[in-house]
Amino acid sequence: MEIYLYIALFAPLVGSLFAGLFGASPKTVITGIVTSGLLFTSFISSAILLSFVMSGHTVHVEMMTWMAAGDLYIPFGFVVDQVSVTMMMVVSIVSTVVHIYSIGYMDHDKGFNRFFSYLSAFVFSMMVLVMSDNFLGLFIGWEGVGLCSWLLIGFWYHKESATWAANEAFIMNRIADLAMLIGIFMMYWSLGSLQYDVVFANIGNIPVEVVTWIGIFLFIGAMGKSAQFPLHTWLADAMEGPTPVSALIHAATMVTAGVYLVVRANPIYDLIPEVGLFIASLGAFVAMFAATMALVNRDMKRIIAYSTLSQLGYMFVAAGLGAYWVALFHLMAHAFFKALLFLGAGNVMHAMHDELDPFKMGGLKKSMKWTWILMTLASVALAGIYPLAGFFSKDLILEVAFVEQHYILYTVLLLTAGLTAFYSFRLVALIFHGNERHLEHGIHPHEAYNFVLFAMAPLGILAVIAGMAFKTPYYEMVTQLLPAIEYHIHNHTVFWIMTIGTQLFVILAIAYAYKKYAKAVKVDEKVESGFFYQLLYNQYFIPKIYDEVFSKPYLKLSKLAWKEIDLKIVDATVDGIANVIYRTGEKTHTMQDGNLSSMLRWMVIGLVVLLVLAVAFTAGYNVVNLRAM
Amino acid sequence: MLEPINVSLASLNIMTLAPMLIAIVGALVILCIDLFKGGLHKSLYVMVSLLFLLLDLGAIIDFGNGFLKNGTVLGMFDVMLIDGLAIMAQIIIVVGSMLFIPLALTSKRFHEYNYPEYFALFLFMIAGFQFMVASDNLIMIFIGLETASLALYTLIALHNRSKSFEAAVKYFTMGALAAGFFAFGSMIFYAITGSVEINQIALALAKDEYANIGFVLIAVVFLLAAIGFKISMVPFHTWTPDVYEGSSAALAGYMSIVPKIAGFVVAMRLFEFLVHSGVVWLQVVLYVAVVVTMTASNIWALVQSDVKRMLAYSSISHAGFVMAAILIGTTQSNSGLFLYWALFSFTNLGAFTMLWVNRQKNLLPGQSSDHPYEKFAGMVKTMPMAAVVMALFMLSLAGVPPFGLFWGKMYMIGSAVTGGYTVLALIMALNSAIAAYYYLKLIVFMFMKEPMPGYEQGYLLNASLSLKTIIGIAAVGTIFAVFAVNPLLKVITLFVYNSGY
Amino acid sequence: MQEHILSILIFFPALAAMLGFVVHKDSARAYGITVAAIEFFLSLWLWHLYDPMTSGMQFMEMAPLIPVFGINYLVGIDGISLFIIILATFFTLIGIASLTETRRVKDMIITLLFLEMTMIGVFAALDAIVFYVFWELSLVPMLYIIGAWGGPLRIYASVKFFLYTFTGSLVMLVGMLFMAYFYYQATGQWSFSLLEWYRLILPVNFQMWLFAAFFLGFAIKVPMFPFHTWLPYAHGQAPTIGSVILAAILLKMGTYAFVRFSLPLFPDASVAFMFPIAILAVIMIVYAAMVAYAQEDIKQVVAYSSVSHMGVIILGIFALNVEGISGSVFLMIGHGVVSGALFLLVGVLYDRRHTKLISEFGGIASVMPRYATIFGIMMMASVGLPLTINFVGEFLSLLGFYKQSHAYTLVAGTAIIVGAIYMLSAYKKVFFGTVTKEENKNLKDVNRTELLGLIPLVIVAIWLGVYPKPVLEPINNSVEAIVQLMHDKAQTPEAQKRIPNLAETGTMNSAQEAH
Amino acid sequence: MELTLNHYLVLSTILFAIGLIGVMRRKNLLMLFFATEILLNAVNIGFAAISHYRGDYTGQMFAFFIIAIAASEVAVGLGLLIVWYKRTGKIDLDQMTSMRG
Repeated sequence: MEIYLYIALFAPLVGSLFAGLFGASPKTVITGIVTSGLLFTSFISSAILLSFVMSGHTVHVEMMTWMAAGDLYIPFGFVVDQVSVTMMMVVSIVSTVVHIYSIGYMDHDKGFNRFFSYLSAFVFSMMVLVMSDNFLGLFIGWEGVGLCSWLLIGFWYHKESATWAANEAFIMNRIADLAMLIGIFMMYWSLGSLQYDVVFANIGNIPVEVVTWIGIFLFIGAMGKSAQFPLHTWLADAMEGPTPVSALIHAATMVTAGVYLVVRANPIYDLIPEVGLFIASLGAFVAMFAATMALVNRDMKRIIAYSTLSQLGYMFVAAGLGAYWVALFHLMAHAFFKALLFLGAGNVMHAMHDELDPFKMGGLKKSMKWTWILMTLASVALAGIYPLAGFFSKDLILEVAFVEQHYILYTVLLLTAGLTAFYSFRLVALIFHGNERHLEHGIHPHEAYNFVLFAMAPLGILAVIAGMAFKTPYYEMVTQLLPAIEYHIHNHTVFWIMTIGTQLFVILAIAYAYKKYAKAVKVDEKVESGFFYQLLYNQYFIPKIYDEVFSKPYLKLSKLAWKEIDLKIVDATVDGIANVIYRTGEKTHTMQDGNLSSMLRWMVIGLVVLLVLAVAFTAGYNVVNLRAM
Repeated sequence: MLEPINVSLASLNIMTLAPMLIAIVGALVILCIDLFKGGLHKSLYVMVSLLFLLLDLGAIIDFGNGFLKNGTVLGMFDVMLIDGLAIMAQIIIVVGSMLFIPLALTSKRFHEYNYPEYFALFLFMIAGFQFMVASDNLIMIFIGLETASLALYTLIALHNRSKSFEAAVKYFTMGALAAGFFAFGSMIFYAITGSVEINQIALALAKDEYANIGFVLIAVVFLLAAIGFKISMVPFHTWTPDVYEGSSAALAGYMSIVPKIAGFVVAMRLFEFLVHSGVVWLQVVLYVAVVVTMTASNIWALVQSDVKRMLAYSSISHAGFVMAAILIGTTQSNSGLFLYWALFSFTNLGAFTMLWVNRQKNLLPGQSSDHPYEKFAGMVKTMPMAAVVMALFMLSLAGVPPFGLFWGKMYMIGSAVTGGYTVLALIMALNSAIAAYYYLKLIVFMFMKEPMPGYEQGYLLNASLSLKTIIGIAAVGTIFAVFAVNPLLKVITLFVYNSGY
Repeated sequence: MQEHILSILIFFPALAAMLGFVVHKDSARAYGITVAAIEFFLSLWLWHLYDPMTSGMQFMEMAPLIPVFGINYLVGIDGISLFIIILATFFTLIGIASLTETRRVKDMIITLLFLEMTMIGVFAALDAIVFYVFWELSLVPMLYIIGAWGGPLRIYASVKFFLYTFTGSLVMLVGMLFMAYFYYQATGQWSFSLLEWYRLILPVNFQMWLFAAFFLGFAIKVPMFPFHTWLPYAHGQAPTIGSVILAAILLKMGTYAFVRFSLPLFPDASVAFMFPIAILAVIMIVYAAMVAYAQEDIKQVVAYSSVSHMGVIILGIFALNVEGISGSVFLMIGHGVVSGALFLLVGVLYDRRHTKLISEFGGIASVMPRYATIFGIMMMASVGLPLTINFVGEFLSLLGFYKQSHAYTLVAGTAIIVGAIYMLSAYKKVFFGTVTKEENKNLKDVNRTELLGLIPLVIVAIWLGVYPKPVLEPINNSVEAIVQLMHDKAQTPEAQKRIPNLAETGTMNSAQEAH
Repeated sequence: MELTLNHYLVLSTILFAIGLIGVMRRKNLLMLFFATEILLNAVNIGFAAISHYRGDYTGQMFAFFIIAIAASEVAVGLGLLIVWYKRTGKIDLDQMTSMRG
C-alpha cells in the first residue's frame, strides 16, 4: 500500500516540476495534460488507499528524517487513516477536475505552463498537509499551500490588485501561522514530540491549562487558513486569482485545512470543551457574518467566497461542538458543490469577458445551458435542499447544535441557512434569468468547451449524491478514528418539524430571491443608501479599518523607525561620537600654533601645573595605592 | 688639601665604556679620514659608520652574555651601570641606528650627507644615548642627554632647509629649557639626599621614609618635565610635530625611536622606584599623563593633512602608550615596553623610510608640506607594491594583527590587565581604535582614490637599493614579527627581571 | 596531509593570493576560480574525513607561536565550525565565479583569496589570539573591497565598517587578555587555548564583566541592535561580491563567536544576560524588519533583513539548549546561503540598471522571468518557508528559546510575519505590476555566468531545507557537548536550572565532552 | 645675618624663576638663549651651595659639567642663530611659524 501512498503524494509534485520546466516557455498543452494525468493517478491511488482504509487498516510510513536536534525528532512521516484519506479523496477529485477544467479556462493565457506548475504544487502541498503524521509535517503543507496560494492569487502579477491580494493573503496567514508555531512549541516542550500518535496518547497527562493554550494557539492557526474572523479579509480579496484557483484553493481545499486541523487534533479539543465552544461560537458568528456580506455584494466571485466563509463557519461549529465527523463530512460535501459553483462562475466569467458584476448579466440560461444546470445544482446543494449533498451535511450541523442544546447557535445557523439560500439564488437568478443585460455592453456569451463541462460533471454528480450515498459508509469508516457520536433528535415529532421547517424556510428564501431578481432588477435607492446596506456592502468597513489601523500606521512606524530612529538616533550617536572626537582635534590642534614662544609657554605651564599639584598633594599626603583602581 | 685618590684600573672596570668608546672612536676616525682626504663619497662614511656600529653592537651583545652570567656590572666609580635595561636599550639604539645610516644612500643628492661631520656627529650622538641608558648617575645621564641632543640639533639643521633650521632652533631652545629642568630637579634631589645616583637617592629616601615628600615631588616634577620633553609627553610634546616636519623623513623616523627609548630607560630608572614606594601622586600624575598623551595626540593626529606630521603625532601617542609600562611597573610591563619598542622600531622606521623614498626636491603644486595625503592618492594604481608595503606599515601601527606592533600592543595591554589597571587597559585599547582612523586615512588615499594629476614626480624618486633593502627588512620584520616575539620576549623578560625591574 | 588539512585550508588561499600577483590580469579570474575551486574541494574533502559522530574537536593542529605568553597556533574544527568553513569556501567560489566587476579584477581576486584565508582561520582557530588575528585581519580585505569598488559613499562606509568593528574587537581583546590572566592565576601558566579555558570555572561577577567585553566585540560584528548601523552603509556601498561575502560569512563570525566563546566560557553570565540579550534580539528582529520595510533601496532591504535574521540566530544561541543552539548554527548557514544569494540577485539587477532603487523597477517578472523565479525562491527561503534552508534553523531557534521564555518567543516569532511583509512588498514592487520604465523593457534575463552562481545556491537552499540531516547531525553532536559543558560549569542555581543536563536525561548521542 | 643653605637655594630658585619668565616672555632669540643660561646658572649656584654645606664634591662636579654643557649649548645655539639670521635677516620668534597645526 505504501507505493500508492507515495504515488498519491508525489504524482502532483512530479507534475508540478514537469510543468515548471516549461515555465518560461510559451504555452504547451502537454503540461496541462500531463499534470491532469498525474493528478488522476493520484486520485486513483487515493481511491485504492480509501478502499484499503475502508477495510479497517491504516498506512503509516516514515520516509526519512527531516529534523533532528536535541530531543526533537521529526521525520517525513505520512499516515493514511480514515481522516486523511477523506481529505485525500476530496483533494484529488477536486484538483483533477480543476486541472482539466483549467486546460480550457487558461487556454489563452500566456502563463499556461506556469499555472499548471503552481496548481500541481498546490496539490502536492495539500497532500503533505493532510497526510503528514506529525504537526510539523502538517506545517510544511500548511505553509506550502500558503505559498502556492500566494503564487496563484498573484498569478496575473501585472495587476496591482492581484499582487496586493496575494501579499495580503500570505501575510495574514503568517500571523496565524505564528500562533500555530507557538502551539507546536508548547506541544513539544510539554510532550517531547510532535508525532500525532505520541501527542494524542499523552495529551491527557499534562496540565489542562497547557492543553487549553495549545488548543487556542492551534485554532488561531486554523483561523488564518480558514479565514475566520478577524483574519477573514484576505479570502474575498483572494478572488483576484484565476477562477479555477478560487475553486480549488479558496473553496474546496486549502481554506478547509483549518477545519482539518481541528478535526485532526480532536483528542486535544476533546479535553477542552470551553475552547470548543468558543470555536463553535466563532464559527456561527462567521457563518452569519459572511452570509450577510454576501447578501448585497455585486461581485459574483466574492459572493461565492463569502458563501465559502459562511460554510467554513458551519464546519467550525460542528468541529467545536465535538462533532468532528460531521465537520469533516460537511467539508467534503461542501468541497464538491462549492468547487462546482466556482467553476460554473468561471464559465460565466469567460463568457462575459471577465465581467464580475451579476447585475450586468442576465438570461444566460439560454446560451449557457449546462453551466446553468450545474450552477443551479450546486446552489441547491449549498442551500441544503433534500436530497442533495448540502442537506445531509449542513442540516446535520443544525441538528448537532440542537442536540448539544446550543439553541442560540442553532438559531443563528438556521437564519444563516436562509440567508445562504437567498444569496445563492440571488446570484443564480441574476446571472441566468431575467433580461440579457450584458447585450448592452456588447457581449455575446458562449458556452464553455465541452470537455470543460465534461470535467465538471463528476462534481455535479457528487454534489447531488454525496450526501445521500456516502453518509452511512462514511460514518462507519471515519468513526473508527473520530469520536462516534450519532446526532439524532430522539423525539420524532421535533425531528420532523425541524427538518420540514428548515426545508420550508430555505425554499421560501429561494423563492424570495427568484421573485426579487429573476425578472427585472430594480435598484432600490433608498435601501442602498441605507446604513445597513452600506455597512454590508463595505464588508462592515473591516478592510478599511485594517488599512487605517494596521497597514498605514505600520508603514508610518517603519518610516519613522528608519528615518528618525535608525538614522537620526542610533546612527547619529555613532557618528556623533566620532565627530566629537574629530571636532575636538580640530578645535584643539591650534594649540600647536607653531610659535616657539607658546611652545615654551606650554612647557612652563605643564611644569607649573604639576608643581601646583605636587604642593596641593603634599598638603594632604596620603598613601593610597592606586592599584586598587 | 685633597687626598690623592688611589684607584686601581681593574676596579674602574673601564671595559664598561667599550661600546660608547667604539662609537666615539668611529666618529673620530671619520673626522680623520676627512682630514686626510676630503670630498670622498658618502657611501664610504656610511659603511665606516656601519662597521663601527657593528663593533658597538658586538660589544653590547658581549655585555649581554656577561650580564646573563654575572648580573649587573658597575664601572667607572660606579657611574656606569650595565644592567639588562642598559643592554637592551643599547641594542635597540644601535640596531635602530644601523637601519638608519643606510638611508643616507639616497638616489637624490641631499646636502647633509656630503659632510663627513654628519656621520661623525651621528656617532657622537649614539654614544651620548648609550651613556644615557648605561648609568644611574644623574650627571652621566645629563651629559649623555646633552651630548646626544646637541648632536641631534645639528643633524636636523644640516638638512639645510628653512624649515629644518626652524625645527632645529625650536628643538634646541626647548631642549635647553628641558636641560634646565633636569638640572634643577637633580639639584633638589641632591639637596634632599646628598646623592645624584638614583639607587642612592632611593635608599636615602626610603631611610627617612619620604619625610620630605613635598621636595621629592618637586624634584620629580622637574625631572618629569625634562624626561617628558624627551619622550614627548603632553604638554611637553609641542616640539615633536614641528621638528619631525622640519627634518628629513629619515631623521624623523630615527627620532621617533632612538632618543625615546633612551628617555624611557631613564624614566624607568627614575620613576619606577617611586611608583613602587607608593608615591600616589606620581601614580596619579603618570596615569593622567599616559592617558592624556595617548588620547590628545591621537586626536590631533586625526586632523593632520601631512603624513609626516600625522606620524609625528602618532609617535607621541605610541610613546604615551608605552609610558603606561612605567606606571604599571611590573616585570611584564617593562618587558612589554622593550618588546613594543623593538617592534615599533621596525614598523615606524619602515613607514618613515617610505616617506623618505617618496621625497621630492620641491613642494608639490598647491601643497605646503612634503608629504601631504594627496600625494599618496591612488598609489595602488601607480605603484602597487609600494602601496601595499606602506599599507602594511600603517596596519601594523594601527595594531592590526598579525603585524608587528599588534603583539607589542597586546602584550602591553596584557600587562596593564595583569597589573590591575583594567580601565587603563580599556583606554589603551580604545585609543588604538581612534588611532586606526588616521592610519586608515592614508590607506584610503592610497587604495581608494584616484591619483592626482601632476603628482607623479613625487613617486619613488629617492629610491635606491639601500633604501629598498631597509624597507624590505622593515616589511619582513613587520610581517613575520609573530615568529620573533617569542625569542624576543624570552630574552627581554630575562634581562628585565634580572635587572630588578 | 590529513593531519594538516586545516592548515592547508587556511593558508592555501593566502599562498595562492601571493602567487596571484604574478598572474596576468586577463587570466586573474580564471586563476581565482581555479584556486577557489581547489579550496572548495579541499573543504569538501574535510567534510568527508570528518567523523560526524564525534562531538569534540577534530583535525587539531598545534604549533608553538609565543609559548612564553601561552599563545599557540592551535586549530581544530567541530561540527559547528565545519559547515561554516565549507560555506566560506563555497561562497568564495561562487563569488569569484559570478564576478561581474571589470575594474582591477586581479586586485579583487587577490583580496578575495586573502579574505578567504582569514574567514577560514577565524572558524578553525582554537586559540583566542589566533582567532583574534584572523578576526581582525578579515577587516582589511573587506575594507579594501568596499572602499575600492563600492558606491559613491564607499569611503565613509568602509572606514565606518572598519573602525566600528575594530573598536569592538579591541575591547574583546582586553577581555581575552583578562581571561588569560585568570587562567594564569588559576594554573600559573599563560594560555590562550580555548580548550584550556573551557576548563576554568570563573567567579560569577568576573564572568559578567568578561561576558560584557566579549559581547561588545561580537555584538558589533553580528551586528546587534544598536550596533548595527555600519551594516546598511557597508552593504549599501559594497560591490555585490563584498555584500555577498559580508552577509554570508563575515556576520557569522559574531554569532559563531558567541557559541564558541561566550556560552562555554561564561555559562552563568550567559544565563544572567539571557533576557537583556533576548530583548536586543527581539528588537533586532522586529525593528530591523520594520526599517527594512521602509527602505527605498532593494539592497538595503536585504541588508536590514540580515539584521533581522541575525536576531533570530542570537535568540537561538541564547536559548542555551541543544535545540536552540543547533538551530541557530544551522540558521547561520541558512542565512549565509540565502542572504548571499539575495545579494547576488540584487547585483544582477544592479549590473543591468546601475541602480538599486525600488522605484526604478516594477514588472521585472515579465522581462526577466527566470530571474524573478530564482529571486522568488530565495525570497521564500528568506521568509522561512518550510522545506527551505532557513525554516529549519528558524524553527529550531525559536523552539529552543520557547523553553526559556514564552513571551519573548512570541514577539520574536513575529519575525515570520514582519519578514514576510518587507520581503513580499519589496518583491511586489520590483517584480510585479506592469513595466513602467522604458529602460526596463529590454532587460536581459540572467545569463549563464550568473546562473552558475545562483543555481547551486538554489539547490543548497532547498536540499538543506528538505534534508538537513547531514549538516544538522554533526552540528547537533557538537552542540550537545557544549551544552553539557555549560551545564557542568554552571554555578548559580538559575543557570543550572536553565541549562539542561543532557547526561542526566540520557539523550546525548555521544556523551563525550569537548575536552 | 648668617647666610644659610636656604638663602642660597632661595636665590637659586629666584634666578631659575627669572630664567623661566625670560624664556616665556622673550621674543628675541638671543635674549631667549640668555634666559636659558640664567636657568642653568641658577642651578649651578644651588649645586655649589649644597655641595659646600654637605661637604660633598659631587655637586660641584655636577656644576662643572653644567657649565661645560652650557658652553656647548651656546656654541650650537649661536651657530643655529647665525644661520637663521643669515637666511631670514631676523631673530624674532614670531617670524618662526612656518609649521603649525
